[in-house]
Formats: sequence, structure tokens, C-alpha cells
Amino acid sequence: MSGLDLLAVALVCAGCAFFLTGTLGLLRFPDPRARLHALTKADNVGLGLICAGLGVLDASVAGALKLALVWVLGMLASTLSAFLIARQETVRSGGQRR
Amino acid sequence: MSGALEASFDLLLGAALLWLAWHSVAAPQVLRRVAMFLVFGLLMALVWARLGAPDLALAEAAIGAGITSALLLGAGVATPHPDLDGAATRTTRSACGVPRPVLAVLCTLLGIGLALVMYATASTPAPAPSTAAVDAHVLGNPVTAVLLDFRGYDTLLELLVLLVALLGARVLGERLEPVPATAPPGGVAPMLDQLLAMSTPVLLLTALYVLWAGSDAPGGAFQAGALLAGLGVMYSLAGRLQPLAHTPHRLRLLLVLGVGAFALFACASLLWSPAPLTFPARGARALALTLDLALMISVAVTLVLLFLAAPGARIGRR
Amino acid sequence: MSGFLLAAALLLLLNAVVGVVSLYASPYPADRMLAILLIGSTTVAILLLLAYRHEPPVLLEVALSFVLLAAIGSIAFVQQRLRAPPHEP
Amino acid sequence: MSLWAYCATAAGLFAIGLYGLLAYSDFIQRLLAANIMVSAVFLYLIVTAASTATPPHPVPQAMVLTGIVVAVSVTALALVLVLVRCLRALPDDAAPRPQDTAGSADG
Amino acid sequence: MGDGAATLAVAATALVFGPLLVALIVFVVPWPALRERLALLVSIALLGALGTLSSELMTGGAARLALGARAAPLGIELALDGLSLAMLWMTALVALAVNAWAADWLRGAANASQRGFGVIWPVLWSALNALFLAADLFNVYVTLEIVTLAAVALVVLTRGRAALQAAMRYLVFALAGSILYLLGVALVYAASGVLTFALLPAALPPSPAASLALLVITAGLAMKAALFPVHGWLPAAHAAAPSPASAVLSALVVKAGAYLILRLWLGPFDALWSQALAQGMGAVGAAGIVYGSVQALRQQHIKRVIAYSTVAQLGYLPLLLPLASIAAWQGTVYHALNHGLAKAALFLAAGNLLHMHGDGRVHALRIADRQGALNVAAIAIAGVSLAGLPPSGGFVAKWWLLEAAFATGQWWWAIVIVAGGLLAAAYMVRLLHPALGHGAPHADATAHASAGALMLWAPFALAMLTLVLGSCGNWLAPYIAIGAPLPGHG
Repeated sequence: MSGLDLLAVALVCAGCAFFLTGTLGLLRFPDPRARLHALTKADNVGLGLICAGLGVLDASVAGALKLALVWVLGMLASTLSAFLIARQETVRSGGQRR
Repeated sequence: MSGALEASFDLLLGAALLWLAWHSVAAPQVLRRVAMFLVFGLLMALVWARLGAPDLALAEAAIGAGITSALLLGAGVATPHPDLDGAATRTTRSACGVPRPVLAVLCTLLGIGLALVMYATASTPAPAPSTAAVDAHVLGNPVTAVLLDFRGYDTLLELLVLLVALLGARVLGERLEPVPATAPPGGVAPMLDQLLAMSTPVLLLTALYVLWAGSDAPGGAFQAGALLAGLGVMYSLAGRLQPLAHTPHRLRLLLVLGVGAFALFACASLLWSPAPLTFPARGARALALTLDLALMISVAVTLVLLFLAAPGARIGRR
Repeated sequence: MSGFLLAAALLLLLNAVVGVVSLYASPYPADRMLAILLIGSTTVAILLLLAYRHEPPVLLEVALSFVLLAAIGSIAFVQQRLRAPPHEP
Repeated sequence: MSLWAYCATAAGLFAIGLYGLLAYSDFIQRLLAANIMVSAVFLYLIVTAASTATPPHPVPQAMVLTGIVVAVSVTALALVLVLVRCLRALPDDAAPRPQDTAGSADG
Repeated sequence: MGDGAATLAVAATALVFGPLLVALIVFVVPWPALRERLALLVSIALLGALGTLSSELMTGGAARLALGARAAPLGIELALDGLSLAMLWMTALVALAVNAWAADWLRGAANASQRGFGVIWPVLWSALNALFLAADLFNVYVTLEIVTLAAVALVVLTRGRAALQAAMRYLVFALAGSILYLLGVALVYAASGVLTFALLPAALPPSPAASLALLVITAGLAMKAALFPVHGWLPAAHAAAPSPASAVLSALVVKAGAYLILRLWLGPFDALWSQALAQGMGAVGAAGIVYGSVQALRQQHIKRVIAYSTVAQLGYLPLLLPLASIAAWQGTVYHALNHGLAKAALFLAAGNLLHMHGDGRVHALRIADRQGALNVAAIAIAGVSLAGLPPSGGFVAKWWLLEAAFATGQWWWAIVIVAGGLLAAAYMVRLLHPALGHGAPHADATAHASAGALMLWAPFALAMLTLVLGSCGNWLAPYIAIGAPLPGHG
């Protein structure tokens, strides 16, 4: 196993760890918005790390580009989703819009 | 080591699918069932990926995450009858008259029998027809080759199914008391427009890429069309596309483009071949790409109009 | 390397299953939507990992489609839900 | 690939869907059950194909792809029917109204 | 042979794509004149194509066509024999009458339902032609789905709450039927690796998987065909649809399922069933005959009487399986043909009644004027044919079936056949009684609206055709027997 492979393994492992942390947050945090923060942030980082690790493995420009795209779009989608869900919680609980 | 890992992956996936299926059938509220079913679709895409069928995974992803989820969530929100539902779930009598426990036992037995038969056939598979002709086809992706050439007739008819579904939906959707288009309290989220602005070009490019790559790599007209339809669904959810009281004729042209192109090709092919739907010896690839493009457009437009035909799809912008 | 990727995918699948359990257990619609988000992003990650077990990684497009359409679920959920009268706890 | 695990999954999914279809009267519930049954059949087709060759034989793949589109069409039409029933004011009479000059609409 | 193949290719293309192109053109081009006339013109042209095809088949025998010039195991085949030819003729004749009727009905300012009919019906027509030509299990699945969805769409054309309920019920049944059928297809494919009818007998030896496939496929198709225990969706759906739609649903669409059961049992799955199973299928049919007839006697609305009569008449088709002889084959095919024409005539005539009087209850059937007389005559003649009285096609069909029953020594089916005829006569007499019993026109039975000439003559011509069928049984028999797979079990 080459050094690059080791780097990839390390990055993927770190990514998985972040995913697990996010899930832990979802299960353990008491407040819906806290859960939201825990989940989306950890998942975005996790996805980014895994993309990075696989990009190291791939070593082609096209592959790296696609992986980057997946990561960026994933972040975009989860940001929007988080925002919408949080706003909905606010509206439904009768609170003020930020 | 790898074998054990694969087995555990498959087992876990199967168990999760069964669990999700059970709850998408039997959970107490419509929205819960819908949520379970959407996750079921996600995991089905994983199964296709695992079984080496990326074309199917792509279709499941594009259709399941797009139009199906939007339609089902809309229906789930619009039709909650919590009391009725609760009552229906609590009774032991089933819809078909057999008591539920008896039915459950029968279905379990049937499942066991079915599993045995399925395993018996799958472990001693019949010799599949040789794929030599498919592998030698001018289209490099065997699935696309089968879809367009070897079983193109099925593909044509399947497009017709989609069109008929839309026609049926439009019959009801038009010229009846319209549901007032209400904006959500607080209006449509401002971030939505930015997301649309950013994802529109990416989605368009991806769809075209999936279409173009589909002749030689996983992908094709349906996946690309479903992706585009997803874009349309996003636009309608943001209130940017309104349901039409009347389908303009230019739009109708787009709707029938796929079926029409295929049907004309079928009739025209009698000029150079003794059987309909035969690809010409020269220009087969170009013809296939043209058909694919027409299919993609029709699939996309049909799916979006199907979504808009659902009364719950009306979203106002303030 | 293929074995490692599969192991990582298995780990993430476990993560997704935990998400499924929380989807089942949570009484609030918003929490269920969160669980769907979690399962969705985990699925994308699993697809990426599975993609690199084979050459070329054709499953990348699948993952890409998922992230492209990932927002639809939440938008549909929120847009429609905000207009509907409150039915559920 | 664990053949037996996937076969058991497919059979189980089919049985669960059948139970849902027969046991409940709610339309959406039945629709989801039917979709699960269809997925079960597709899974079985691909598992059988994948047990002999990787990648699986293209004919079952094409069949499943066709089937997915058909299933989506049916589901979408069914959901539109359900939504119309829930949200629209429909006339009660079943007889066709010859004088219904509802203006321009299409089929 | 080469010439025959070319004829088949052209005729099949015309049969499948002709109506389809009609639908697409009517949908896209906004001229009302097209909507009124194009379908009628195409249906006349298709009669010519079918005529050529019939004489070609008579000389060349049953034929197969590989679509896209792709040979069978990978590609899709179409096939044609006497049974499919008869079904195609039935479709063509009913389509001609319905198109003629609709040409009047669609005239002028058509409403949304009528516009919808103008597009959805040609799609259904093309799908039915495709279905009767199909010789590939999965192709049949896709075609059946078009037929089903188009049929559901035709039911909701009325746009009333009752129609919507009926359509949703229909959809649930149809969905369940499709899934069972699909499971069967998957089992067959897994066990044999083949989907083509012609290759299946060799590739599918008896096995548990094959038996299960036969079982679920039959159950699924029975749901689509509304055979007795799973007929629950039919009466409401067929009564709720607009009348021309009811005509095609009752005359053609339910036939599709029954046709496939016969085709598959006597073709690809021939080796998989025993005489006991066939007797069971016959019993199911017999129960349907009795139940449907009794229900038809109790209905108050004329369209519901006709709809229940469909449940009864479909019960004759499975009788072919226990009787299994060439006479039974001819009788069953003739019965299907005759029922298709008579049932379409009845529903179109009922449509005229609704159009003229706006009242579809049984006791409201009156002869108000010459138009009404022609209409009642159509109902009466179609009724004669359904009951199987002498000059009609129904009589010939029942005669052949009785012949088969006695020839194979299964007299109990003869009782069922005769009883079914008597019951049919009873409900038709009950239907006609108000018109015949009180000769003088009722005061309030004046016509509200006048029906066009085509609307009046279309059902009458169909009814007369059933009489013509009665006189040319011997001439048509050799056509029906083309490629007949019997006697195999005789």
C-alpha cells in the first residue's frame, strides 16, 4: 500500500467518523435546531473528507471534478434544507422570523 | 474477508429494506409512511449499485428523489385524516374481509414459499440468451442498446404509458374549481431562488451529459429526462411554474415528441427493412441519439406536467 | 483497497440504519425530515465508496443525481406543510 | 453477492406489499404497498441476472428500467386521482353532462 | 412466404401505429374537423388492411414477425393466428362503430370529456391492436398497462365523484393484477431465460416456479378480465364512463385479459396444467355466468344491467379450457366476437337513450318516435344475440360449445351454457319490457335532444352484424381455426 493509499484510507476513515458523530448528535441533542446544526455540519465535513479521500485514489481530473461537484452540491442542498426546516420550526412554533 | 463483508452488507441492506417496507405499509400516519417509502427508494438505489446495475441506480435516484418524493410528500400533506387513519389501523378487519391476523399468517407463508421458489430459480439459472449481438452493437452501453434497438418497441409503448397517465391526469385537472394558490406563510424562501439559479446550469449540463454518455456508459434518455423533470419540479415548488389551465399546442408538440418520433421511425423503417423499427445500417448511431433526445424531452415535459396536474402542486408567490 | 471501501460503506450503512431507526422513533415531522437528510447524505457517501470499487467509477453520476435533487424533498415537505392546517403532534 | 439474502428480501418485500394491499383500505397506503411489490419483482429479476454474470444481462435490466417508468406513471396518475378527490369540488352525478360546455380543455 | 411476411409487417405497423398517430395528431393539431373525422377514416382503412391480412393468413397459415429484424430471444416478436385475427376484427368493427358514433357526438363545441375521449380512445385502440398481436410476455405487460391506464382515464372522463371512486377502485384492482402478472413474468424469465411465446414451451419444463408463474399470471389476468370472484370493479366503472367509453371497455378491454389467459394456457404454458385445473377454471367461468346474470336481473339502471351482463358473458371464455377441442375453440372465439359486437351495440344504444331522454333507468325505455324505434331495435337484436337465439352469432357460438361439451362427454358444461342463455334472455326481456309491453308512447317520453344519424345507425349496424355472424359461421370457421393449438388435450 502506497503513501497515497494510506492518505486516502485516513481521509475516508475521518469522513466516516464525522458521519457517525453527526448521527450521534441527531440522537442525543435535545433541541431540534441543535440537532439540525450537529447533523448538517458533521455530514458536510464527512462527505467532504470522503470526497477528498476518493479524489486521492482517483487521480484523474474528471473524477476529481465530479467529486468536488458532489461535495459542493451536497453542501448547497443540505444548507438549503437545514434553512427551510429551521424556518419551518420557527414559523410553526409561532416565533419570529430571523 | 471480503466475502464476509459483502454478506454483512447485503444482509444489513436487506433487513433495512424489509423494515422500511413494513413501516411504509403499516405506519400509523400518511406522512410517516411516505417518509419511510422515500428512504426505501434511497436504499433501492444502493441495491442496484451493489448488484452492478448503475443504469437502474441512476433511474431510481433521478425518479425517486425527484418527482416521486415531491408528489408523495404533497399527497401525504394534503390527505391526512388522522382519526380515520387511526381507526382503520386499529381494527382487525382488513379491506378484503379476511381478519388481519389470518391475512398476516397467509402472507408470511406465501413469502416463505416465494423465497424458496425464488432461491431455487436464482441458484440454478436458465441459460440466458447470448449477448454477442448486444455487445457488438454500435451503442456501447448494452442496456441502452437493448432499450432502443432490441426491445425498442417496449420503450415506445412505455412512453405511451407515461403519456396516457398525463392525459388521464389532465382530464381531471382542468377546468374544475381551482384550488387557490396560497403562498406559504412567510413567503417562498429567498434562498430558494438562489439555489435554483445555481443548480439550473449544473442540472442541465448533468442531464445532457447523462444523455450523451448514455449511449456508451450508464445513463440514457429516461434518467436524463427524470433529472430535467426534477429541475421542473423545483421550479414549480418555488412557485415559478404555474399549473396550466390549458396545454398550449407547442407544449403538446414536446409531449408527443418522443412517441411521435418513435412511431414515425417505425413507419419509415419499412422503407429500408422488411420489419418495422429496424435501425438502418448506416447512421444508426445518429438515429439513436436523435431518438434519445426526443425521448428525454418528452419524458421531462410529461413528468413536470404530471406533477403540475396534481392539485396540491399550486404554490403561490405571496 | 476494495475491501476497505466496502468496510467503510458497511459502516456508513450502519449509520444510515441508525438514521432509519431515529426516523421511526421521532414524533416530530421536522425530525423525520432531518433523519431523511441524514440518510440521504449517507447514501451519497456509500455510493461514492462503492463507485471506487470498480474501474471506471460509473456510480459517480448516481451520487451526483442524488445531490442535485436532494433539496426537492425538503422543499416539497416545507412548502406544502406550511400551508396545510396542523394535523399532527 | 449473497444470493439467498437478496432472494429472501425480494420474497419478504412481496409478502409485505401483498399484506398492505389486502389489509388496508387507504388508497395511498395501497399504492405504496403496490410499489413495494413491484420493487420486489424488479429486485428478483436483477438478482437472478446478477447471479450468472456481472454486469447483469442487459435484457432484465432494460425490463426493469421500463418497469420503473411504468410504475412511476401509474403512481403519478393514482396520486393525482387521490389529490383531486381530496382537494377538488366534484359534481356528484355520475352521468355525463351533455351541456357541459366547459370551454377549452384537452384530454 | 416472403410476400406474406411483408404483408404482415405493413399490416401490423398500420394496426398499431395508425390509431396511435391519430391520437397524436388529434392531440397536437387544434382543428375540430380532424377530431371528428380522422379516426373514422383510419378505422375504415384498417378494415382493408385486416382483409388483406386475413386472406394472406388463410394461404400462409399462422405468422410471426421479429420487430427491428432482431431475432426472438433478445428481440420482440409479434404473432398472428386465428384467435388474434378474430380479436383484431372485433376491435376493428367496434372501433369503426364507436368512431362513427363519436363523429356525431364530438361535433360542434366539444366539452373536456369529449376532447379527452378523442385522444385517449385512439391510444387505447392502438394498444388493444398491439396486445392482440403481442407474442412476448414482457411486451404484453407494457401493453396491458397502456390499456389499463387508458381505460381508467376513460372512466374518469365523466369527472363526477362516483366516476372518480369507480376509477380508483378499478385502478387498485388493475394494479394488483399487473403486479401478479409481472411476478409471473419474472418467474418465467428466471426459470427459462425466454419471454417469447413461441420459444417458451421448449424452454420452460414443469417446475414449482413454472406452476407458481401460471397461477399468479392467471390470477393477475383474471383481475384485469373481471372474471367472477374478482369482478368487483367492473359494474361501477363501466356504468360510470361515458357511453362510447363503456362500449369499448365492455366489448374490448376486458376481453384483453381473458384473451391472454386462453392464449397463455393453450400456448406457452400448455404443459403446466392438468384437466382438474381446467375444470376449476371452467367452474370459475360458470359461477361468473350465473352470478353476473342474476345481478343483471336486479339492476335499476340500464348501463348497470349491461355491465353485469359483461361479467356473465365473460364467464363463457374460460369454458374453453376444460372443453379443449377445435369446436370449443371456434365456439369461444365466436362467442367473444359476438359478445364484443353486441355489447358495443348495447352501450352505444344506451348512450343514445341518455342523450335523447337524459334518463337511463330501466323502466324509462320507451319508443317515442322513429329514432327511438331504431334504437330499441338495436337493443333488441343485440339482446337476441347475447341470449343465443337462432339467427344470431350467439346461437352459432353456443351451438359449437354445446357440440364440444357433448363430444367430450362433459354434459355439465352444457347445462351451464343453456342456463346462461336463458338468463340472458330473461334480463334482456326485462330491459325491453317497458318498450314492448306498453306499445303506446308515454306522454313524458318525448325526446329532449335529437341524435345524429350516425349515432343511431352505428349501434343498429353492429347489432345487425351479429345476425350476419349467425349466418356465416361455416365460412368463418376455417379462419378462426388458423394456427389453433387444439386438439392437444381433447
